[in-house]
Amino acid sequence: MITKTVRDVTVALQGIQNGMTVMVGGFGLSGIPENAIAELVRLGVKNLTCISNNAGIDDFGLGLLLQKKQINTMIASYVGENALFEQQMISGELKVTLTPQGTLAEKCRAAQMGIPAFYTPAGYGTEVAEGKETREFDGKHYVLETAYKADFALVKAWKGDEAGNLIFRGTSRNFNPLMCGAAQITVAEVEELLPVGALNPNEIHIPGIFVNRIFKGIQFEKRIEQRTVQSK
Amino acid sequence: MITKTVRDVTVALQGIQNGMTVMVGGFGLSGIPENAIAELVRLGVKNLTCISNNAGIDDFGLGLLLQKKQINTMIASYVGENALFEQQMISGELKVTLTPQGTLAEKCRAAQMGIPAFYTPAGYGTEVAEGKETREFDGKHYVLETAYKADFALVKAWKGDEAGNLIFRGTSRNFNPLMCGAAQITVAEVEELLPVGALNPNEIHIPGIFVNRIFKGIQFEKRIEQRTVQSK
Amino acid sequence: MALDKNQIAKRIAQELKSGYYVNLGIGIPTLVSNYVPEDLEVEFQSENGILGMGPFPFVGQEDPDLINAGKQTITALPGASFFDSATSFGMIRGQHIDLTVLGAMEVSEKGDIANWKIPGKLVKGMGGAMDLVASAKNIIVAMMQVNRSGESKLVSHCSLPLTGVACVKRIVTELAVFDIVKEGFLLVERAPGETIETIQNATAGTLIVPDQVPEMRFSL
Amino acid sequence: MALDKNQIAKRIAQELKSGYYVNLGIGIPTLVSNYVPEDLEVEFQSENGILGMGPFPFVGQEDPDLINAGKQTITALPGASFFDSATSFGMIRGQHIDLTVLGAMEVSEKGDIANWKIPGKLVKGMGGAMDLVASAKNIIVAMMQVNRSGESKLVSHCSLPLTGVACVKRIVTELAVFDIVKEGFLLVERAPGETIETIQNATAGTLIVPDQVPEMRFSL
Repeated sequence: MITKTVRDVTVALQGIQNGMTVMVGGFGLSGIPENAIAELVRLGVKNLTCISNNAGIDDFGLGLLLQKKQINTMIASYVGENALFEQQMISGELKVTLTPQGTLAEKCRAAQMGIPAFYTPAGYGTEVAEGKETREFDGKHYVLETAYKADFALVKAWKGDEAGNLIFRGTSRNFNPLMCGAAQITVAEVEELLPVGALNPNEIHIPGIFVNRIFKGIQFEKRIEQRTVQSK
Repeated sequence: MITKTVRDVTVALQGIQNGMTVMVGGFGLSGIPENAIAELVRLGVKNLTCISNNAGIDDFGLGLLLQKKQINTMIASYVGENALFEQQMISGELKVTLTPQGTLAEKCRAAQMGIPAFYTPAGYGTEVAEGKETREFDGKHYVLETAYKADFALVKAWKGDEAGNLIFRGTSRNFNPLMCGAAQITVAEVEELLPVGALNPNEIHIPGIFVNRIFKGIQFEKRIEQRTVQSK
Repeated sequence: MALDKNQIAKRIAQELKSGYYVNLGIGIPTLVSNYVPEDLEVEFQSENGILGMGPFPFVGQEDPDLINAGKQTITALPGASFFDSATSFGMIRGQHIDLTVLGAMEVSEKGDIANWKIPGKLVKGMGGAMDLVASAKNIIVAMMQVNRSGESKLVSHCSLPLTGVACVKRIVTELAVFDIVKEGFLLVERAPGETIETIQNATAGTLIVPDQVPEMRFSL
Repeated sequence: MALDKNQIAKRIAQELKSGYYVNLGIGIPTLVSNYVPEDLEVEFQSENGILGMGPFPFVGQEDPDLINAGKQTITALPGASFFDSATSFGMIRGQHIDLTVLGAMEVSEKGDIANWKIPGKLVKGMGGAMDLVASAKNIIVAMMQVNRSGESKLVSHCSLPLTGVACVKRIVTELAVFDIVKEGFLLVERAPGETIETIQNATAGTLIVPDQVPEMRFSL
């Protein structure tokens, strides 16, 4: 078995540099790679292009990188919960490319699976389709979208094994599996890192071949963005 | 919860007619929908177009439909284990479209996921690409392939619940999950049919939304094509 | 009398049929889940990766790994499943979702919808809205018919950047139910007590008024 | 002396490096798994949906739900995973597989390969071969250099229908190891005792013979 374990987040992010394109898993604050984001802040790498569905909130998630002005370009589908983001976008410090969420997901999967381009109906007839090829299939209009390219993919899983196999939990799965193998180097942080053989091969969401480095995260705050409850 | 349970295979295949296009799961004889195939033989529907990776063997799997000359057109990647198939192809009774295996898988998934077309490198420069659009992305050549359309998808899973959620086992998974929802009507036969709530939502391979009818198969012979062993 | 948001949601709930998989947008659409008749088999999808979404959790049972597309803590019903975002939008793009309910800033008489961007104001992003409107078989817009400046949101042509083209099938507002037909907005039902004139005045696009326009009925 | 099939496999096993994910075709390639040095971390993928494929099962432990792409019963090693065929070919197409070893009927001096169809004979299909050759970073062909009619399978241009274009990197036959370079087949190693002349006679395409052509070495 090919082992992917690295000692800690510092080893896991070796090679990350200014100007790189980094995919970051998670939806809102759920399933974000908290340990890797903290390390990016510590390293102070700049001019990053981040591909992530959201941009965190002011003081958590990718918001921590925005505070330090480490992100140059943000590719996301929704960035609405972040005042810092707003300031930097208005001031022109931050470039933003908004992408429909399903297109964003499929562009990651396309990179992972070696599909260079595909057609999707999302955005046809809107400014998202401007400058892109459109085409009719069976009377319906579609837009040609290409796979993302990235240097690093930073994902978070629930359980993993030393072979890099991953299992996600609940809706914290979201974009994480799709980014595995979609970049040159995929780094997975997990809550539980298990020996090879501990996971049922039938229950693995992402085979280890899509993961280059895996480590056990030392801190998972798992902050809740909208705590909604019902009374008994 | 939306329930998908039907009493038996006869109800499950209601509406299947001569001349329809039917996707059939399985790789070799592993993971084939044995009960649905037996019912197709019993019904005697003719002129079927079958989309399946293989065509069974002479006396099992899709070979049973070939015996009765029920298949008009076969779309597959490999059909090498079947003398009947050979005869019918040579005599011109059976039309055959050979498709690279990965392309076949992705064309099913494209139908399932509402992607009308995608680019793949498989078959570029070969007769598979004849008459198809080809295109260069980043200096590499690709072929445009379109999604399959089918009337029925017949799949086999290990466990399922009444909401149509499916879990496959081992390498009998293969094409089965990709055909779910890729046809107008998806029929799943399972070894174990469980009440809603019995499956862990984190371990479900195919959500019930992709399945229209589910039933517990009454017979699973699960024949082995190449019994290879080592001595202790 | 104009409906309130809950009544709009209640009216939309009448569109549900047994066997429907439903995606509800943020705002009024979310309220629809409160009015599902008990005897209907309906499942709610949230595009961040759950089918079989249940109500909010009880206090103390919130799970950060279990949220909806509005980032709210939720629960999973028996029979639920979790999946990645590509599979989730595959359900949407592949037309496996039977009904999508979402809000809008403008709807045109051709069924175009604008609900993601106001030029000159902060752009938050389209999220999953463009995928939803481009793909859904059946899209109902739930919204107030007039914006805060008193302008009708039912227009001839959208002035705001589009989210999708010729996709809306039905609109439910505080005043009425409209279907998009070839000629424009077909008035299907009036809110209880609302006059055709009030509805006409609140509709900037072409309104088609049939001879008979029944009032909405609420069983609850 | 010409190698037998096991020796060809043994020579190819020398190409394995620690960390390699490997897909082995049917025939001689399958034998490669018998010669993996113990200290190497290597995983075998079978394209029907397993990573971490192990040896054949013991008698009585055959599982119809656990086969390889040759439809043979196999086992799964600790750390293995199962997945669907789209994911499997995603691994291949996405170049996550480090080495593909497969057989061929013909290889051209441009690296074209033909291995799926003989016109006029029964066509069994390409299976996964076209995906593999179109996608793999590193393709090694394992084959006998001369066919049963005594004709060389290393040709200028393939006469058979192609499986893939300009994709083969290296060829190991009973006589030699060749790399595909711009000018043609570069002779890299000779089988023990084989002369340049024998190899030249068995090569129909352009052969490039460097000054020094070492013999293969087998440590076992």
